[in-house]
Amino acid sequence: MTEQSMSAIPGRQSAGADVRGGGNLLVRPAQSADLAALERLAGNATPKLTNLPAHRDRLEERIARSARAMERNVDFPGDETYTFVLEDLDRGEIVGTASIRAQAGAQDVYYTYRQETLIHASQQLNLRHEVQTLSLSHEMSEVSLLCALSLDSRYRGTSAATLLRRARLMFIAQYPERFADTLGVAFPGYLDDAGESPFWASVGRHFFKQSYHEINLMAGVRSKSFIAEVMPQFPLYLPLLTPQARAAIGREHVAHEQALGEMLGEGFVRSRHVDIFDAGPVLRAERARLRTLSHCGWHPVRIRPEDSLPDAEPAMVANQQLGGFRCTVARYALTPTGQLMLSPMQADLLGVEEGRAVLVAPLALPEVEDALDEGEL
Amino acid sequence: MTEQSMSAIPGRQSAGADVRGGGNLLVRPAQSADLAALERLAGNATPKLTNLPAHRDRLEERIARSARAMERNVDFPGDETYTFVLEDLDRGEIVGTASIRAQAGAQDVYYTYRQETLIHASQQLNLRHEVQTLSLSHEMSEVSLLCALSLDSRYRGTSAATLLRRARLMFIAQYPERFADTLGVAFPGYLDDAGESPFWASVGRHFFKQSYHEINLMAGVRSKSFIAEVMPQFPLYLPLLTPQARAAIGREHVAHEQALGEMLGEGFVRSRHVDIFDAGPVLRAERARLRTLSHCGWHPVRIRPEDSLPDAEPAMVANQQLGGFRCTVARYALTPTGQLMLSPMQADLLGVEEGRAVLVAPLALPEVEDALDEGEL
Amino acid sequence: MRLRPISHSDIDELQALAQETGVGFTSLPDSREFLVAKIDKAVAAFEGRVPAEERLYFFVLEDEESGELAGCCAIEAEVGRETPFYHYRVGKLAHSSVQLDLHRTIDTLFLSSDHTGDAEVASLFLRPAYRRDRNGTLLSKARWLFMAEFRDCFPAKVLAEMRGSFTPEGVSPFWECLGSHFFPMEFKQADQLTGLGQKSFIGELMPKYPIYTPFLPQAARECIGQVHEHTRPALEMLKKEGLRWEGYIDIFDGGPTVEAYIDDVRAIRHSQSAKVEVGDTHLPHAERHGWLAATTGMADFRCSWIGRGPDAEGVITLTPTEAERLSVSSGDTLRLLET
Amino acid sequence: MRLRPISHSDIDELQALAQETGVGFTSLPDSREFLVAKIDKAVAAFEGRVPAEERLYFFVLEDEESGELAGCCAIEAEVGRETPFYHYRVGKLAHSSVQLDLHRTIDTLFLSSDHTGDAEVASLFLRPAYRRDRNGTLLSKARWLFMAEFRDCFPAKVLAEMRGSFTPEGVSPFWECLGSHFFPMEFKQADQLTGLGQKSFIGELMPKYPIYTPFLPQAARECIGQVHEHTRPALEMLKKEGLRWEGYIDIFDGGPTVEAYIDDVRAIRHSQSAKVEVGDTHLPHAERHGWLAATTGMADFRCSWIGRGPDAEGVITLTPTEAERLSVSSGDTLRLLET
Repeated sequence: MTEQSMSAIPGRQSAGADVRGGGNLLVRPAQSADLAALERLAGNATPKLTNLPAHRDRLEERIARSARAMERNVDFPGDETYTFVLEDLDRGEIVGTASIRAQAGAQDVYYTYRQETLIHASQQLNLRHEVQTLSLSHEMSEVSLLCALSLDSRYRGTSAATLLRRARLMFIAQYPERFADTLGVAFPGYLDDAGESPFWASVGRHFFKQSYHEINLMAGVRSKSFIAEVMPQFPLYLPLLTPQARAAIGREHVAHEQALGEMLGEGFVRSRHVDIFDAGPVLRAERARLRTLSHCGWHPVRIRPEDSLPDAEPAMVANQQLGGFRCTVARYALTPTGQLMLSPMQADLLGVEEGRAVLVAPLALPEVEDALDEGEL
Repeated sequence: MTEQSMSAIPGRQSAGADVRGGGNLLVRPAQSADLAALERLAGNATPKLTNLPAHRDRLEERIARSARAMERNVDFPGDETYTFVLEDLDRGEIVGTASIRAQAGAQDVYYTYRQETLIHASQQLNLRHEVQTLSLSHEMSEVSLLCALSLDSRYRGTSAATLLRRARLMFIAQYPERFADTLGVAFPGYLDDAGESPFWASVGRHFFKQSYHEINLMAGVRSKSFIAEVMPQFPLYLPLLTPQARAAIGREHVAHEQALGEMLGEGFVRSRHVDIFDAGPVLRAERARLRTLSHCGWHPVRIRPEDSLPDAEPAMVANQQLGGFRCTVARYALTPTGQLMLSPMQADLLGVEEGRAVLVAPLALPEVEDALDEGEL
Repeated sequence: MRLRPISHSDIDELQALAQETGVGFTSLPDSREFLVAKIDKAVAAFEGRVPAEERLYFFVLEDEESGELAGCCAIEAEVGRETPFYHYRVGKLAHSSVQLDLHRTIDTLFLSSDHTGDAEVASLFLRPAYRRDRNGTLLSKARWLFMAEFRDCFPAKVLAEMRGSFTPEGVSPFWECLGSHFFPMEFKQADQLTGLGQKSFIGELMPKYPIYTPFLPQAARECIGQVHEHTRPALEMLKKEGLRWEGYIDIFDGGPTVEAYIDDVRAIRHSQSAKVEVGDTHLPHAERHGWLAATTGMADFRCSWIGRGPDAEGVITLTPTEAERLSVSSGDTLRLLET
Repeated sequence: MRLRPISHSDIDELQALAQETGVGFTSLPDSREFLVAKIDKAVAAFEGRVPAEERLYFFVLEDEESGELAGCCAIEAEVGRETPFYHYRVGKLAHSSVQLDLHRTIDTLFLSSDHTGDAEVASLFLRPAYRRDRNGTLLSKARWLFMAEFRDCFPAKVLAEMRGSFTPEGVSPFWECLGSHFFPMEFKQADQLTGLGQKSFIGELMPKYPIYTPFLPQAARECIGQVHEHTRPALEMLKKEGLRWEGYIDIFDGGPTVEAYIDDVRAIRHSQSAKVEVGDTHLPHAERHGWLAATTGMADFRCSWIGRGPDAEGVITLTPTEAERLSVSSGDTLRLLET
């Protein structure tokens, strides 16, 4: 077989100049040895993440929890949390982490505010008046949640970010029984120039003596049952909130704008739900509708010398091992018979030999046809 | 072209022995002359229908309203109601009627009860307790509603029932701008042997002095603003309702079991919503997911002598005229180049000449792959 | 000056009164048709032609010399029987968490019709020219004597709605921050519709879920249970009778509704019966009115100030003028209240 | 017999009492640790070592001859300050429609913590052997004298929670029809947890939306505001003092909470001060106890029956035994109540 007979999948766009071969980036399950790196990443997250507290014991527990989940036989989603790290092999550093909660509300209820519109109509006055409310909801408790992503800022906007974010979908694609049919992603909400949440200032503040940051921290490290006890039980009328709070509803933190755009491109849509503390947006999608899941495919591995690999579009490539899950970026270089060509180093990285099948999905998302909101909002 | 060269669409199942040629049944918009027939159909409906009151003035208004809707240019769904009749041309009788409300809550709010599950979790007692509720909702107000179907009982279970029910989808397929993306169908709820609604006996009765049948009638002929004023505003806890009432939630009237089954086959799914008076089920579907809409297609007409038409699977055939809408049952007999063969009588019935395109959909629904509830319930 | 039930012949004078009451006194609009109906209803009530729970007793204060009407007041026997009667009730909801070591109660406004079936004293208006000689006290307290005399015609509780707090520009901060979001109209219009008893729009448009008061701006929160400065003296008078604010406020302006068990109202507890003896024209007469006297008939009820109290034997001696004013003669019974 | 603050040395006797109270008296569990803490808390309260709003005054009735404890009772200065205090409030919601010519109010149970900050009289228990000689009245009314004497230490209102209605088999129909659907446990367990002050499960599991009473079966509706038959005499005694049911009920058994403004309580209004004069051993002594006397110190508070009332000059003459029982001597002041 000559090089000429090798073909890349046509029609895909380039994912940016930073991807060279791709063998230098690897997503894999977190291990005990990653603890210090996780702690650093949690501490550097912008803004701080509720579900990734920079708390050594919690992070240690998190890693152990993830390892247990990977070892167990799981037939349906439960209280598993899978934690991954992104390793830059060139630097020999852990530069990112991300998790999947198999069921958002498995241990506790996962509370969100659901945006609703009430219609008040008066026959007497012959008018109809719409009033918007936020209702405390646990509807999102059943979804599998992509969460706790933190990335070394030097990698922001690169294919490393994409790999870290979407490698989780490559994992989900292989173990559908471990996850819900619906996936969710919660983005940190808008903070003002002073780093304060206008939504919290108008809502949560009245109910807690702790500050937004304290509560966020507590929500991360402790049981969340306090939310049901302390937050208002009845729907909130939007017209009674401050204009600043209303403007923050469903608005993401500026540092996450790009990530949110990418998730919309992936096929997620904005749901009616927002975070109860900062009103950050919660996206959701039927798993089947996500681009990564609908565009990924199995290919047998063909190992070829590094220098004979054709220059095809970049792709995410994942092996078939649960606890030994590996996902990296390689070229979507297929032989005419559909084998994926990998360098010996890449094969080694993924722990695959020739003939083993790997899951491959293009790194660049195909054009979005219908990233609308499905009438949900 | 020989008869041998004519082909029917393969792989479709027979829709029952009662369909012979099909030229004897016609669905068309209701006209003033149909008033007496409509009144009879409304009076004979089992059970009586809220949205088809046997009230001459209302029915007259209904016909006029439908005619106006057909004449107007409509760019998006509003307060139009389209009323159709089913004519048995052999008998020369109107034997059925059915309507589409372009927007279920256009004039009034369309209230339903939404089934919800609340999670009560106690950290103190380390337990988690689910409680089901019914919440007054107007979320279904935006859907287009298939409603007010009444069929002469002699035709129940025949292809006439199917035609009447689904001809509306053939209409919707042609005028998508007039209808919402989501369609709903509300089925009459379960009544006990005494003809009483156990749900009403447990719920509505406490709030009205009128009986279930009186209120149902009022809801049909008058503004429904009283519902918001009189029905309980706060969610109802299911455990507090009688067992009979709980068992009736989402259960259809026995006379509508078959019809409901057919609508599920069409692609509708049970929503979380039920009727506020009798807890009858409300089905819904994205328009695009309905079998009739995804399996219908345009075909030019080829007129052939009656006796030379091949014996193909039955199909619904509709013309392209808005106010002159006609839908009948014919054979899905296509020429090799895709023309639909109709008898001169059928063509005349539809008001089409050779070369005009008609919309055709199989009368028998294809096998249902996923008539599950989309996780909605 | 004497207080008596309104009669059909009062219509012209009543309309003159209605024109004078002006904005904010929504129960007496300047509409002859409305006023005629109101008089009809009141006359039927005093004559006992309607069931006790449906009666609206409407009184006028008459200058018996000029024949002019000086003011009016009313008692509704049981509110909320014909049209719904709404309040916000300020309630407390506990929000606590052992885990957070947090325990607080949040004030919350609940829409309620708890006062359905209670009596209401209302519609008190006194023409400015007559705001002297304790005429206002007569108008206000005569109602307690009426209720004491016809105790069986009234339920357990009585309430009075007090006008809420407004800015000098006549704006209700409570309305601006709350009602205006739900009622697409001016305060005045909402208030007028309510005054006319056309209240179905309230049930239709009112927020159905409780309102957490911390979400209201301070200006609105400060209106909760506060009265209009002009209403303060009336509130003080009612408080002295034992009426208290139990947390119910007007849904539009946030003004307090004060209430009491009728049997606890001081004027009712302390009123006493006395036999009339019509005596000398020159009886001693206190300089300041200190005793109220009311007759014991319903249709011909009269109440006025008299110059002195009863003697130790429970006999009240009246001057002929006083007796005439009250339409009583020796041997009749009067209900007296020192005040 | 005399009532006095509990002291540390009462622990054994208190535990004996706790063993006797039995089921349904959840505030006095048979747990030495709990009781020791309770005494500590009470002693600190009487000694003024905790802020007024946090005090739990726990009294015992002592047979000063045998040294035995005959019973106990308590006053909580302000409920709901440390753990949330819940009730259902029976409210009315208007459901009316002009169009349907329909107007009714629907009774609705709202979860509320409205009584947060009110005082509570509670934990009254009298050993069966001592249920004679008006000892129960002494236990109950001594608390009013205490509150009258230390009025500044209490808020505006006082309440008492009454045990609800149960079937002869000890089943609460209200619990069966309502609470049992939300609290996956036995009534007894829920009641005990509450008695121990471990109430966070209530906020966690309680239905948050109002309950429309028409949805409750008749047996449950009939429990709303009804007391256990054994509680009826206690309720009557409180009603005579002016406490009323204002629509608040226990969330578990539906029993009524009665309440009053402290200043309106009859025993508090009618109690009077008198100077003590210790006199002859053979003073006249009423056959039936008619006068209660209480001392004026908090830490050494005493209350007992005495044989007679004060004279016209406000002097109360005591026998040496009575004086000793109350630990007073000539010249001291007592607060007296005829009852």
